[in-house]
Order: sequence, then C-alpha cells, then structure tokens
Amino acid sequence: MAGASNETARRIAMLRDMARIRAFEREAVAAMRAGEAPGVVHPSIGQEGVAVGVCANLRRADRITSTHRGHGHAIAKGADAGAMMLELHGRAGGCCGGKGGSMHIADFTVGMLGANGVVGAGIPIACGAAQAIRLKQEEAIVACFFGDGAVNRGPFLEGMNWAALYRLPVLFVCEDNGFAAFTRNSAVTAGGGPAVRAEACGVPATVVDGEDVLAVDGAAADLVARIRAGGGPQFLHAKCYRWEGHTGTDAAAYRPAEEAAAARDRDCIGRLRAALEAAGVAATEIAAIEADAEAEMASHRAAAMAAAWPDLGAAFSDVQDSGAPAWPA
Amino acid sequence: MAGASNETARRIAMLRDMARIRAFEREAVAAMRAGEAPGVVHPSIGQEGVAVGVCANLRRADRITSTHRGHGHAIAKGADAGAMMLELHGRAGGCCGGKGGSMHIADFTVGMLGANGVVGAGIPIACGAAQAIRLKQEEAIVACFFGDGAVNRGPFLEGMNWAALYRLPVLFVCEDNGFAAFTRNSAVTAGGGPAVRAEACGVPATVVDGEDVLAVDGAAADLVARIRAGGGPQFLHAKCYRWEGHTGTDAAAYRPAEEAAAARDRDCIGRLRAALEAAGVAATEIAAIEADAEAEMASHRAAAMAAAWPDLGAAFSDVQDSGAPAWPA
Amino acid sequence: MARMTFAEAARRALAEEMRRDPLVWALGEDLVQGGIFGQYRGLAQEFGAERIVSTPISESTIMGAGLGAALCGTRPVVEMRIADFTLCAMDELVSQIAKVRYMFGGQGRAALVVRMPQGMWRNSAAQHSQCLEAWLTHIPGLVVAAPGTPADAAGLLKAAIRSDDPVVLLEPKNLWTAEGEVPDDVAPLPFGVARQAAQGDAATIVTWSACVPVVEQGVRESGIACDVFDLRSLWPWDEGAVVASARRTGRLLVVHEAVTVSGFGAEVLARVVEALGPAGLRAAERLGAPRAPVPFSPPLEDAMRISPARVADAVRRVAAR
Amino acid sequence: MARMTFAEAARRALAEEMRRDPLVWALGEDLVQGGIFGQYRGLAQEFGAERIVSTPISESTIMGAGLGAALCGTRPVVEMRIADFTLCAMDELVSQIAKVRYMFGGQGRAALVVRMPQGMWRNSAAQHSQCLEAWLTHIPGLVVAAPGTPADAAGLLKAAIRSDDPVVLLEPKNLWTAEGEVPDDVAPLPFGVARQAAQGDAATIVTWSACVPVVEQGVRESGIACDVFDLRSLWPWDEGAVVASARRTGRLLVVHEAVTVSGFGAEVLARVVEALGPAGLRAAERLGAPRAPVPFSPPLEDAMRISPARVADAVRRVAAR
Ligand SMILES: Cc1ncc(C[n+]2csc(CCOP(=O)(O)OP(=O)(O)O)c2C)c(N)n1
Ligand SMILES: Cc1ncc(C[n+]2csc(CCOP(=O)(O)OP(=O)(O)O)c2C)c(N)n1
Ligand SMILES: [Mg+2]
Ligand SMILES: [Mg+2]
Repeated sequence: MAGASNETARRIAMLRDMARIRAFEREAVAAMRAGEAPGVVHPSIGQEGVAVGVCANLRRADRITSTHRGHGHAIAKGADAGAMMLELHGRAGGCCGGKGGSMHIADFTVGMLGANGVVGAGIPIACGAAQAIRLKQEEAIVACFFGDGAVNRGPFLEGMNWAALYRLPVLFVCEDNGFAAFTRNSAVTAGGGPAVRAEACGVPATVVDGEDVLAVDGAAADLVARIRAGGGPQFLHAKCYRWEGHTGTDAAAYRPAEEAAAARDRDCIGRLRAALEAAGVAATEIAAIEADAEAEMASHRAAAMAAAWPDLGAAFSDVQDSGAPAWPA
Repeated sequence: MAGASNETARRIAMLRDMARIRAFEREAVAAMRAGEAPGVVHPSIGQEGVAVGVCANLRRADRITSTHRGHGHAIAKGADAGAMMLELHGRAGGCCGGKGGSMHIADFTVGMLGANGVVGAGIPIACGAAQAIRLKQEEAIVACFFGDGAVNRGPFLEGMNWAALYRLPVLFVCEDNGFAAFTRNSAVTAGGGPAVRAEACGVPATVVDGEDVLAVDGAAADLVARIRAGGGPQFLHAKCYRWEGHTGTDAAAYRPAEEAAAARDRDCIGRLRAALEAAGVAATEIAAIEADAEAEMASHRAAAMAAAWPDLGAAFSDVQDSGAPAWPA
Repeated sequence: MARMTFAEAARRALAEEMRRDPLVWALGEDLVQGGIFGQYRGLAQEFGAERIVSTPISESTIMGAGLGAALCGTRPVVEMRIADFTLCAMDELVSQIAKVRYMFGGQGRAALVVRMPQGMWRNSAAQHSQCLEAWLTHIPGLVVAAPGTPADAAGLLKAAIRSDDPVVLLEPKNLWTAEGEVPDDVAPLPFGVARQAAQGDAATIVTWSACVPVVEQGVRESGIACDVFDLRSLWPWDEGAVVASARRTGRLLVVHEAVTVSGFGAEVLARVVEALGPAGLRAAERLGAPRAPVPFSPPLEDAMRISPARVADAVRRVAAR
Repeated sequence: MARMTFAEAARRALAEEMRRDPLVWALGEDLVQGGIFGQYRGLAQEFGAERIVSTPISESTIMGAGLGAALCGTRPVVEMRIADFTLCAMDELVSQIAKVRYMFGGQGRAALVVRMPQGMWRNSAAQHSQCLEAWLTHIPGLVVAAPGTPADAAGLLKAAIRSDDPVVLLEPKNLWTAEGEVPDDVAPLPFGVARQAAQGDAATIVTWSACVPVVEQGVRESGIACDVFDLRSLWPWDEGAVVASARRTGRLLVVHEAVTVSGFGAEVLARVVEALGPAGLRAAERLGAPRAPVPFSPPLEDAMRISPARVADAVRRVAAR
C-alpha cells in the first residue's frame, strides 16, 4: 500500500497548495479592499485546480510563464508566499522588491518567469524559453498559462505555430474561466474554441475539467510525459470558472448570481476534500491543512503590513547597466 | 447559345485580364532591371488566375485589400494600368501621385483599397471595411488577398475570428505560392495549413487550384454568392506558384529550376487559352488579345518614361490638414 | 455650465456626436459594459451593438478595422483601453493609419479617433503607466490631442471625431474622476490652440494632460506670477503663443509626466530655442520623469511623479536665472 | 586592417561572437538564406539551423521568443529585417524586454540584441523607410546603438552581444554596401563614447547612423573647421564630449535622417542648452526630415533627404551666428 499512500500524500499536497492559494488570495483581496495592498488584484479563486494540477507535474528546473492572474501559478510552482504578500503590499523584501506588484509577480528561483500585464504576452516568451532550454541541452520543460481571452490575440497563433514547428518542450495551458474582463468570452470568440485553434496550428490538444484537480493532474501527467519524451508541444484546455470579479473591486454584475453560485458548488477544493475523505483521510487532518493555510497567509499579511517600504533608491535601480538613470536632483 | 457565348465572352475577358497583368508585370520587371522603375517590384507572374478568377465575381462597389504583390489584384479589379505604370515609375499622374510606388499601388475609384508593404496588414483593414459597409447598409462585399506567409502573423488569427464573429461580408483569399520571400513556407508553418486555421476560427474554407482560373472563378462565384446572401465570411485557399523570384532582382536560387519549370507548364493563361481553343475560339483571336495586352503595356511604359516627375510640392502634401508640414526653407 | 467628471464630460460628448452623425461608432474591449472608466456607460443601450461594439482582445484588429472602416466612409472611435496596449497595434497606427492618405496620394483618408488613456494611475506598475505622446508627435500624419480638463476632454473629443485627420486622443487616466465646469453646449476645440491658465512675467510654463492641475497648483504654491500654458494639443501645438510668451519672460519650463529623455518637452524647448535663438532666453529647462519604468510600490511611484512641490521648486529655480 | 563593406564587417563580427560563445544565436526571417542584406551569409552553414534560425513571419514571437531565450540564459540576436517591422513587435520590445529586469526587481535580465536596419534606402516608400531611434531612446531599459561606419558596425555589434542590457542596434540600410577600414581584431566598443570625425572651433556638429558620411562630406564642402561627432550610441550618448565642445564653439548643429519633430536631435539640443544655459550658446539648431512620410518617387524622396549640400548650408548658417 506504499503506492496508495504515496498517491494520498500527493493529493494531500495538492489540497494544501490549493488551500494556500485560496487563502493567499482571500487575504490579498481583503488587503486590496482595505486599501492596504495598493493597485489592482486579479484573484483566481475557484481556478486553483488548474495551477496546482499542472504544477504538480513540474520540477524545479521547469519554467512557467503566467498572466495577470498569476498568484496561483506562482504558489503552485513553489514561490515564497511571504515574499509574494510583501510584493502585493509594495514592501521591501517583496519578491520583486516592491517594483512589480500583483500583476508582475515572479520568482525566478523556482522557474516562475513572471506574471504579465499584457494578455497573451507569455506565449512567445515561453517559446523562446523552450528554445534556450534546448540549446543549452537542459532537461526541463516550460508550462505556459494564459486565459481564454488570449486565444483572440495574434501571439496565440504565432506561438502555437512556432512551438509546433520547432517541436519545443512547452505545455500550453488555457485557463478557460469563461470571461475576458467584463465580457463573456464566447460572445467575442468564433469557431471551435482554444483546442481546435491549437490543433489547427499543429499542437495536439486535450480538454479537461479544470474544476477537478485530479483530472487536471492526470491529463498534465500524461502531456508532460510526452513532452519530456521529446514529443513536442501539447495543449491543455482547462474549463473552469472565476468565482470573483475580474479584479478585487469588480462586482461582476454582468453575469447571473446563480451561475457563480453553481460554480462554487463545483469547487475544486471541495471535490478533492471529498475524495480524500472517501479515501479515508480524516476530516480533522484536512481541516488542519486548511486552517494552517489560512494562518500562514494571515501571518504573511500581517508581516507585510508591518514591513518597511523599499528604499527610495530602488526606484532607480535595475533599469540597465549602460545609461542607468541618476538619482534625481 | 446565348448562355454559352456569354460564358465564352466572360472567359475571353478573363484571358484578357490575365494577359494584361502578365504583360504589365513583364514590363514592370524589365523597367526595374533597366533602372527605369525605381525601388522594388514584386511580380505575380504565374498567379494571375487567382486575382482574375476572384475579381471576375466582384462588382465595382465591392472593395479589395491587397499585398506587396498587388499589381494583379489592381488590374483585375479594374484599376487604370496606365496610371499604375506611371506610379511604378514615380511620375506625375501615377495613381498615387508617385508617392506610393509598386508596393502601395491603389485605386480607390474601383474599390482597390491599396497594396500593403506589411505582410498580413490588409486583413484587419478588410474586416473594418466590411463593418463600415454593413453600417452604411451598402450592397457590397470585401475581398481580402494575402499570401501563404501571412498565415503565420497574428493579425491572421485576429481577423478570421473577427470576421466570423460579426458575420462580415469578406472573402479571404490566400494566394499560396509556396514561398515567403526566400524561405519555403512549408518549412516555417506547422499544422494543417491556411484552410484548417481559418476553419478553426469559424470561417468556412474552400481549397482550389489557383493555376486554373476557371476553377477559381467557379469557387469564387459560389463563395461570393454565399457572402452576398448574408452567409458571413468565406475563405478561399488558392494554390499556385510564383514563377519569378520574390522581387524582380531575386534569382530564386533557393529552389530547383525544375520546380519552377514545372509550374510554367501549368500556366493559368495557357490552360485557359487551350480551353478557349477547344471551345472553338480562334487561335488568332486569342493571339490578338495577348498582342493587344503587350502593346498596351509597352505603350504605358513608354508613356511613363516620357512623363514628368511630380511637382516637388507633392512631397509635402496630403500628410494631414491640421499641423501639415511646411515646405522646408 | 455644469460640474462633472472628466469621464462624464467625455461620455456626453461622444453621445452627442453619435446623435449628430450616424456614421460615428466605437469599437473596443468591454464597450458594451461601459468601458473600464465608465466613459461609454449607457451608450450601447442608446445606440445599439452595431455602433457600440464590444470586441475580442485583438488590438491589431481593433486598430486596423478602424482604418478599414474609415476608408469606407464611417467615423470610428477606436478605444485602446489604455495607451500601453497600443503597443500591440503600432503597425496599424503608425505604418497604416498615419500613412494611408499620403502613400496613396490622397485617395483615402483615415478620419478616425484613437483613444488611448495614458499615464500613471495609482500603482498600476510598469506595463500600465506609460506616457507615449512624444512617439506620436514624431509620426507624420497624426494629430495628437491631450486634454487636461473635463471641458477640454469634451471639446477635443468632438473635434477629433469631426476631423478628417486621424487624431490620437490621450486621456489622462489619473483625471477620469476629476471634476470641472463644462459648458452645456460644448463646441469642438480647434487643434493647436493652447489654453492660458495663468499669466505673469517671471517665466513661461508649458504643460499638458495629467500635469495640468499639478502645474497650476505648483505655480500657485511658488507664489511667482508666470504665464502657464496647457497645450491641449501636441501636434499641432501652439508654438506661436509659447514663443511670444517666452520672448517676453525669457524663461521657459516644460513640465510633463513622461520620461524627460526624448519626451515632447525636448521638442518644445528646441523649437523655442530655435525660434528665439539661445541668446533670447535666460533659462530653458524641462521637468519630467527619470528614465526608469514606473514602479508599483506607492513611495517608489511617488518618487517618479511630478508633484506641485517639485513644480514650485522648478519655477523658483527658473525664475531666479 | 582590411577594407570591407558594412554588411561584411557585421557578418564577421557576429561569426566571431558565435565562435566565442556557444550561447549566442540568431533568429529571424530568411536567416538561413543569409538575411536580406547578406549580413548572415554563410552562418547557417557554419553554425547550423539551431543557432541560425529561420523563422516564420511572426514578428511578435521573434521578439518575444528572444526575451524568453534570454531569460533562460542564452544570448539571442533578434533580427527584425527592417526597423519598420518592429512596429509589429512593439509590445514585446517596450513592455516586455525593456521592463523585465526592473519590474521583476532584478530577478531576470534581457541580455539580447535587437537588430533593426533602418532609414531610407532608394525608393522603398513610406512603410519601409522609417527612422525610429528617438522612440527607443525614450524607453527606459534599452541601450540604443547606431553605427555609421563598417568598423563601428562590428564593434557595436560585439558590444551589444556581450552586454547584459537589451541593446537595439540600428543599422543604416543605406550603408550596408558602404566600405571602410575595419581592424583585423575588432574590439567591442564601449557605449556612450562618440567618435570625433573632425575638429574645429566654428561649431559643434552632432550626427549618427546614415548621416555620418553625409555630414562628414557636407562639413568638408562648407570649408569651415568644425568639431564633428558621430555619436555611435544614442543611449547612453556622449553628452560630456558634446557639451565640452559646444562650450568652446558656442554653436550646436544636430543632423539626423529622422523627422525633426520629436527626433533625438531635440534631446541633444535640449541637454546642451540645459547644461550650458541658453546664454552659453550663440546658435543651437537641428537639421532633419520634414514631418511627412517618405515618398517613393526619386525626386520627392531626395527632397526629404539630408544631402551634403544641405549640411554645408546649415553649417555656414550656424557658423555665421
Ligand atoms: C493586450 C491586452 N489587452 C487588453 C488587456 C486588458 N485586460 C486585462 S485582463 C483582460 C481579460 C483577459 O481575459 P483572459 O485572457 O480570459 O484571462 P482572465 O482574466 O479570465 O484570467 C483584459 C482584456 C491586457 N491586459 N492586455
Ligand atoms: C510584417 C512583415 N514582415 C516581413 C516582411 C518582409 N516580407 C515582405 S514579402 C515577405 C514574404 C511574404 O510571403 P507571402 O505572404 O507568402 O507573400 P508572397 O510574397 O509569397 O506573395 C516578407 C517576409 C513584411 N513585408 N512585413
Ligand atoms: Mg478568462
Ligand atoms: Mg507566398
């Protein structure tokens, strides 16, 4: 039964990651609403299963590119949640030194090459990362996350063709939460959808229920194995739902409340919790995991509020070596 | 037999247009090589069947957008070949006043909205033109020409989705001559090709032998009828071959001579000539059409060489009304 | 006259133009939902989905379709959401829209408006805070307008819609909620005519867009009487008024939010120096952002911002020359 | 020393860098075929298709992939074919490459080169003739280099490849076939150090890129002894040398091919005026293109070009002030 218990341990780890993402984002949204975290936060609450199911199959050497909705990807890839929370608060010690904020969250030490404020911009970057990996003969792959809205931007086509052409080790992950900002994406998208478009460019596609982390995990395991074996790029179309508004301040009045409520009933965390309980994991153990996640993120938030602001010099550093700006008079 | 003779007349008109395009471009390339026509000329010799077969189904009120290889589209749409030749020579009276040259050939009076020096750039323009046509409740459609290389640029995807989404009256015509400049396009293109990509975005596609003008005409007739009937955009993938190099100075050393020779054997003009002869049209009548075309274009070239240069003031006109440049001191 | 926000003034101006001319229409992301700053609120209800068009996230095609639609006789208002995303449509703006009239010898015109809200807006970080007005003034074919008050937001939008030239309208993100008096019957503003916001002999201060209220306040704080010009449009710009003032005051200060290096302030300074000769001036300076991206963290962002205090300092320095 | 063309000097420099460092590679359209100016000729044969990569016509991805490849430790040379097509990849250059180091707090760097041959080249018309250097100098994060001689083409390309900053290399299309002396062992050139091409007290003349030979000849034709600086890199640029010279001569003339309005000449002029004070100068002028697209017809195109005769006139005018 070592196998089974390994599998259970793996699932518990996934539950923990999902719970940590959710707790992180709950705190982040609350901090934003309280005026403590400046700027805009895009929560991925409800979509944690995609980030976690995919990243459960990645190694530290693997890279990911992300989106404006990137907290989950970062945490799932192993980024330091404390440094992330500091970043969201614009404080010293933030993973980007306070210069990036939520929309530019990144942790290169774990291969998280950055969130991106431009829809679809991670796709070409992921392609190039994979080319470098090949040139350097590294054993690694790239997972490239983007939303369903990105399939209407030009770089989507270019990147699919490019990855297929050079048979690059990239797993494209389309997180289809049904919305592009305030517009239902089906209202602005024609044809057979993301998977059909990817296949038309030569990237084989798999569709999965993104609200079922075990399904995502299973599909990703399969696709990642193919990629590692030199099979070229693969595409995972994960259907999910964005519980919150587009940003922490968007009340999402453009969609029926029942629709969002129904999505909450399909909760990826709830489903894994149920599966674990059915497999004999004690409810108390699960509750403890979730409580730990909440406590961790609450303490990160408190630490962030107590942390110092970055030194003003940071505003002028890390621009460039040649021709760097001088501290203004 | 009025029907048949109408049909023959239509075919003779197509032959005339193809012969005129070829004669025009032969003169243009010769003028370029002689240093008489400045800049760069991209000949479409061998591809005339696509331009003519499509435009035979368009009305004057219909619009077209074109490419860097646009002489054929312009002539087939009814542009003034004399004004075009003046334009290629940079002379006064050129259709763009000498300011555009070969790569920006245009004749708005016949709905030819312009060649374009940027691959794929005509696709979004065609979409917008169709939207305006709809808003103004005009009875017209738009034909949008582009090369096989353009299917790897982002605007291709964006435009297909856009046209399908809004069900716009656009006929997309992919002139697939097998090459993107000096590179065989199949070497940089993955997946099932232009038609598959268009269909993935919701635009129904038809593949046709572009070296058979009657096949193009037949397919275009069908698609244009569907579009006029409100059926939304259609895609025509026309396979053909570029006899000359990418430009008038490119020897096309990157491809086997036999390949180009074989394409010459499939000559769209030769095939229509044979069909007409088989249908009883006298060889002398056909020869006269071709001789007329050659004489016409030779005289346009001679006229262009004799024509005046544009007034220098033209360099500073038609920039903008507010904030127009002053003639320099 | 009524008091209203910048967004509301712009919204009304667009509605009025759409009522006046059935060929005016707008396209961009989330427009049916009112736009991200509320500047399209209610318009889809009034004008329908054929004239207020919510589009896919396809910036190249939003821009390029605007051109095609203009060439076929309509007057599109192309909404870019924020100026930074125009970077995804630069070929369409610069190589197509700006050049189409010229390269086709006047056969067609791109009578359209490109709205690109720009600049810093509390903690949006590097990819959502750029000011690119200098780029656009460098591109032949484009008219560039940059309102700094609600009234001008309305007047310039109307002028942009009626213009036969392509007009880029740079709305300052930071001012959407700022209030001001707006005439009941807004007239289109002529391009190239500055608004003189203050008068005085000590120096000539030139600014535009989001810096307008900042400069007005900074000059007041300095206690020094200066000529203050809100350019309102950057191409064409009111060189005549600025040069005449600088001839009198002998001192020029240009203030803008954009990076100083190769910002439009360089052009204003250079033209004034060329027009008057360097000897005609005692001071000519610029105040803009350091050549660094915009950081997220509030104190870092503030370090990059033009503040009234920094303006007041610069005014004192220039006036003392 | 050997005499060779600009294209050949650049080709050799790239080959030498690729031999030196296996992490250097190039990507762009038609590269295996040698590039459109022959500047990659033979390299695919020597280095293989994994390091000389012919790409689809996908400018956004050519640029964006360059960034991804740099973030993973290789040193890509991103070939844009001509500068105009960079307009199809501006988001990737400006919002991604230029900002990545800063916005991620120094975690990653975009050590890459973007080659964008620019400017007029006999009768290429409006969409294939643009000079966009001013834009790039306005963007924090970018180094901007603009060689005007074969030797500098080689030295700046080597420096660009070895730099840890993203470097945009603006090669003048019109000079690919121009010949010059190139050292046998080209060393990387430091950025920000101008080449002084002539000496004299009458005026300080500043130029770069395709205008370098034109200005050298024009100054000779004027018969007036001037300091002539070929800036070689525009960001950073050699403000020290130019200001020191202008302090001595009291007269500044900046000459460039780009449109004058908001061109980089405005920045040079503004900085010199700010550094010396207007009273420190007797003349400060620019010579560039009118604010109009580039026309096709030879006489019209010539009317927009900087010629030695126009330079000589401007030198005489400035020297007489
Ligand atoms: C190129 C570009 N256009 C527009 C935007 C504004 N924007 C930010 S997020 C967003 C919606 C993206 O939808 P999707 O890709 O489905 O991601 P989701 O927000 O649903 O996670 C839009 C339009 C942007 N950031 N980048
Ligand atoms: C955006 C862009 N990238 C590159 C070029 C350079 N270029 C001109 S024509 C051409 C090949 C185009 O191939 P295709 O679309 O198949 O048209 P064809 O030349 O075969 O007619 C290229 C790469 C361009 N004009 N525009
Ligand atoms: Mg979405
Ligand atoms: Mg082709």
